[in-house]
Parts: sequence; C-alpha cells; structure tokens
Amino acid sequence: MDQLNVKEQQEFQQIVEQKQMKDFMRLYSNLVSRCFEDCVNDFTSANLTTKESGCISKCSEKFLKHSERVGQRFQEQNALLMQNLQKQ
Amino acid sequence: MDQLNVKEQQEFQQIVEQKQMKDFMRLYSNLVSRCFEDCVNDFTSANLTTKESGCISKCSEKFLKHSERVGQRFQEQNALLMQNLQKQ
Amino acid sequence: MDQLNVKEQQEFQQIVEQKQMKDFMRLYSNLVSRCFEDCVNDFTSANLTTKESGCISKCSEKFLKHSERVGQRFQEQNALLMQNLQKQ
Amino acid sequence: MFGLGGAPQPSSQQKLSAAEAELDMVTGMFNQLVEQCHSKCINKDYYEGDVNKAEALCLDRCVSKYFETNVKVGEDMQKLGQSGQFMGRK
Amino acid sequence: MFGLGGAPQPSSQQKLSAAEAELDMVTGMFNQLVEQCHSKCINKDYYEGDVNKAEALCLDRCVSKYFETNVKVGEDMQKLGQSGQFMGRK
Amino acid sequence: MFGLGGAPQPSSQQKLSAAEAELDMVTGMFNQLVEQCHSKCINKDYYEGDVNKAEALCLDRCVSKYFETNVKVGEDMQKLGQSGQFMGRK
Repeated sequence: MDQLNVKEQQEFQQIVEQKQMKDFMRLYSNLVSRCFEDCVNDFTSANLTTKESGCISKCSEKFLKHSERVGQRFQEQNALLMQNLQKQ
Repeated sequence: MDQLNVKEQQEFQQIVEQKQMKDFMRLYSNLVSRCFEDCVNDFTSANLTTKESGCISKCSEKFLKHSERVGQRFQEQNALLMQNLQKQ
Repeated sequence: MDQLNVKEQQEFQQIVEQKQMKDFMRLYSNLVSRCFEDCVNDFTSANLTTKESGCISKCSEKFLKHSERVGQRFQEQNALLMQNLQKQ
Repeated sequence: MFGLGGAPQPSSQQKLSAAEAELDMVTGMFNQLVEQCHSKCINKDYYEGDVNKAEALCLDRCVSKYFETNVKVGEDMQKLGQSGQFMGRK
Repeated sequence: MFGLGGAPQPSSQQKLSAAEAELDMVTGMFNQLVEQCHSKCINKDYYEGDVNKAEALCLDRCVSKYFETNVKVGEDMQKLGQSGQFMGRK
Repeated sequence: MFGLGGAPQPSSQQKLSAAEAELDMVTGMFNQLVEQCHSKCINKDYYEGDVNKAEALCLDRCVSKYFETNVKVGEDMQKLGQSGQFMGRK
C-alpha cells in the first residue's frame, strides 16, 4: 500500500467504517440465508417448528464461533505473510 | 432510519433510481444464467435446440412470476414487521 | 449508450481502470477459492501435500486458459450482436 | 429496518450512507429470499411457465418462515452478544 | 449493450452512471458466462493444465448458446411485458 | 497486501482507491475463507452450537492451507505471465 498522509488516513477511516456497517449487514443476512437453507425444509405450515427453531439457534451460534476462530487464524497468518514479504 | 430532510430525500431518490437500474440488469443477467444452467446441457451443436428454447421461455416466465409473488408477500411481511417494531 | 464527450470519456476511462484493478483482484481470489475447493480435501496436516500442490497449479493454469478462450469468443459474439443491433 | 443509526447529530453524508446501507440490506435480503424460496419450492422441470397452486402455497409459507428466521437470528445474536459468549468479529 | 438510456438531455453524471451500469452488466455477464461454461465443459480432475480439444469445442458452443439464451430471454421479457402478463417487479 | 500500487506520484484519489481496493480484496478473501472452511470442516447437523475439537483442528489447518494456496496461485500466475503462455485477460 502506498503511504497515506494524515488527511488521507482520516478519509480512509471513514471508508472503513462504512464498509464495516455493510459487512455486518452482509454477515447478518448471510446468517439468515445459511441457517434457513440448512434448517428449514418443511412447508406444510407457515410457522417454524420447534425443531427448526432449535436448529437455527445452533446454526447461527456455530457460524459466529466458526468465523471468530477463522478470523483469529486469518490475522495470525496475515501477520506472518507480511513479515515474510518485508524480509524479501 | 434517521429522518431525512427534503434535499436529502431527493439525493436518496437518485441513489434509489440508480440502484433500480442496476437491480434490473442484475435480474436480467441472473435470469439468463439460471435458465441457461437449468435448460442447456447439449453441446453437440452451437445453436439452441427447440426443446432448450422452450425450456428457457418457461424458465424465465416462471421465475418472473415467482419473484412477483415473493415480492408481494415480502411487502406484506415487511409492513407487519414495521408495525410490530413501532408498537414496542 | 448515450454519446459521451471528451471530458466524460476521460472520467469514464478512470472508472474503467479502477474496475479493472478490482476485476483482477476478484479473478485472483476466485482462482484461490476455486482451486482450493477442487484440490484441497485432506485436513490431517497443516501443509499442502505434493498432490494438492500439483492440482492447484493445473487448476489455475487451466482456469486462466479457459477464461482467455471464453473471452475471445465473447468479444466475437459481442461484435456480432452489435452489428445486428445496428442493422435494425 | 432494524433500528440502525445512532450518533446524536449525523451529517447529511452519514445519514445518506446509512439509508443506502439499509436499502442495500433490504434489497439483499429480498434477493436471498427469492433464491431460497425458488430452490425450496419451484419445480425445475419447467413443464409450464406458470407458478402452480402447490408451488404458490409453498412460496407463501416460505416467505413467512424466512421472516420468522430473520427475527429469530436477530434475537439470538443479541443474546449471544449480551452473554459475552461471542466477542464480535472485529 | 441493449440500447439502454433514454431521457432527452441527461446530465454528465447520469450519462456516466448509465455507462458504468452498462459496463457492470457486460462484465457481470462475462463473469457468469465464464462460470457457466467452466461448469458445463471443464473436467475438474486437473490431469493437465491445458484446455483440451474436446473442452475447447464445448466452450465455443457454450459461448454461442449463452448469447442465444441472452437474446431469447430479452425477447421473452419484452413479450411478457407487452402481453401484460407480468406487471413489473416494483 | 501483494505489493500493489505503482505510478511514481499517485494522487490522493488514486491512493485512496488503491487502499480501498486492497481492503476489499482482503475482506473478500476472508469471506471466501470463511465459506470454504465452513463447507470443508463444519458438521451441518447442528447438534450443538459450539465448534467441537475436531472441527476446530480442521479449521486451523484449513486456514493454513488456504494461505499456502493463495501464495502458490500468486507464484503460478507470475510464472505463467513470464513464460508468455498466458497473454492476459484483457
């Protein structure tokens, strides 16, 4: 990345914040879509069954924990990659 | 949503119109992609067969009617959700 | 497309260049994702096996050659389509 | 849609960005709903161009269940956030 | 690409937006074409890095049929619009 | 992330665009990683809300292998570019 000066960094920070809001919304709607896909398959009624409801809770909890763990490893690996690039 | 003043509403309206154009284009190219995927599987010639051509017509008609119905239900459910949120 | 004047063409050229950078990055990360999906299925170790590594090389080479060929045909067909539209 | 928004006196730009993000989310949710209910309810043999009665009934229930799922996921995320079990992704 | 555009005297901003949307559509269509023809024609065993003759022939026909599908969907949508069978999504 | 950038004196706008594109790429890569490792490692029966030990171990290796794949694809593309076997997409 080219070096950014202070003013540019502030502008970039705003861009980052907007993207984080979008990211969160994307995470949210992907969670709905994924857990609906995996858990809801009975269309004989218009309401969620107890079983579907329980499945959705575990699905979203598991996905959040999953992406938290992947995020930690991602940062570690990314830091490693950056170090190796700077050595070259 | 924070309240928008008149000028902001006009700007927002422009954003909405641009997005609608993009949405239409996205719908169009998704329709092509979906119906090609479901209907075209014979690559012994470079032109669509009569059967493929008929399949594509029904596929696009059906998808448009499908998304029209889903859109109606979506608006109803969304209105319901808004009412419930305002009661709280 | 409405006719663009010289100034508008320059602005449009900038937009095109930004999109090309994004396109390249998208191509790159899709290549990683696709070849990982098709080639890596053994999680008994944290490093790629020789077989996986070879598969990834062929997968990315093949995808690039594939999209090059599709790109050539796309341009030919697009030119044809434009000609037919102008005749009407 | 979910009561987003926040700082006491947001600028025009921030309000428009928030409204745009909200619009994108609603549109995105609608598009995912269309996909999901198509894959759950629509016969892909394409004998006919119409959505038949069984498919239409399935679609209506599908949309209803999708909204219920949406609300449920929101509630679950709040509970997880409050219980401190999930630390937030960033 | 499909003769979009319209109001008598559009502003610079509108023309650029329209041109950008058109570019996005062509790029999007190309990307979907690449995906579809990869999934229809390319062997995923990856014995070789080259696209072999059978795959190449399949790709050429795939692109040709994809364009024909594109034109056909456009014609069908126009007919549906004119017949009033489909009211428009919004 | 991959040493992009380039012209001797880029404008503020160009630098911000490049930084934004880089951020989008890292975010995009992270999202694809999350998808891929979910599909490779996570049991979709959802008996439990926790990621169990076997899944956690699989995830750690999955991330490691994904990064190795990323580096490998970058190296392969450079080789293909230098050997002139691949002419560039545009």
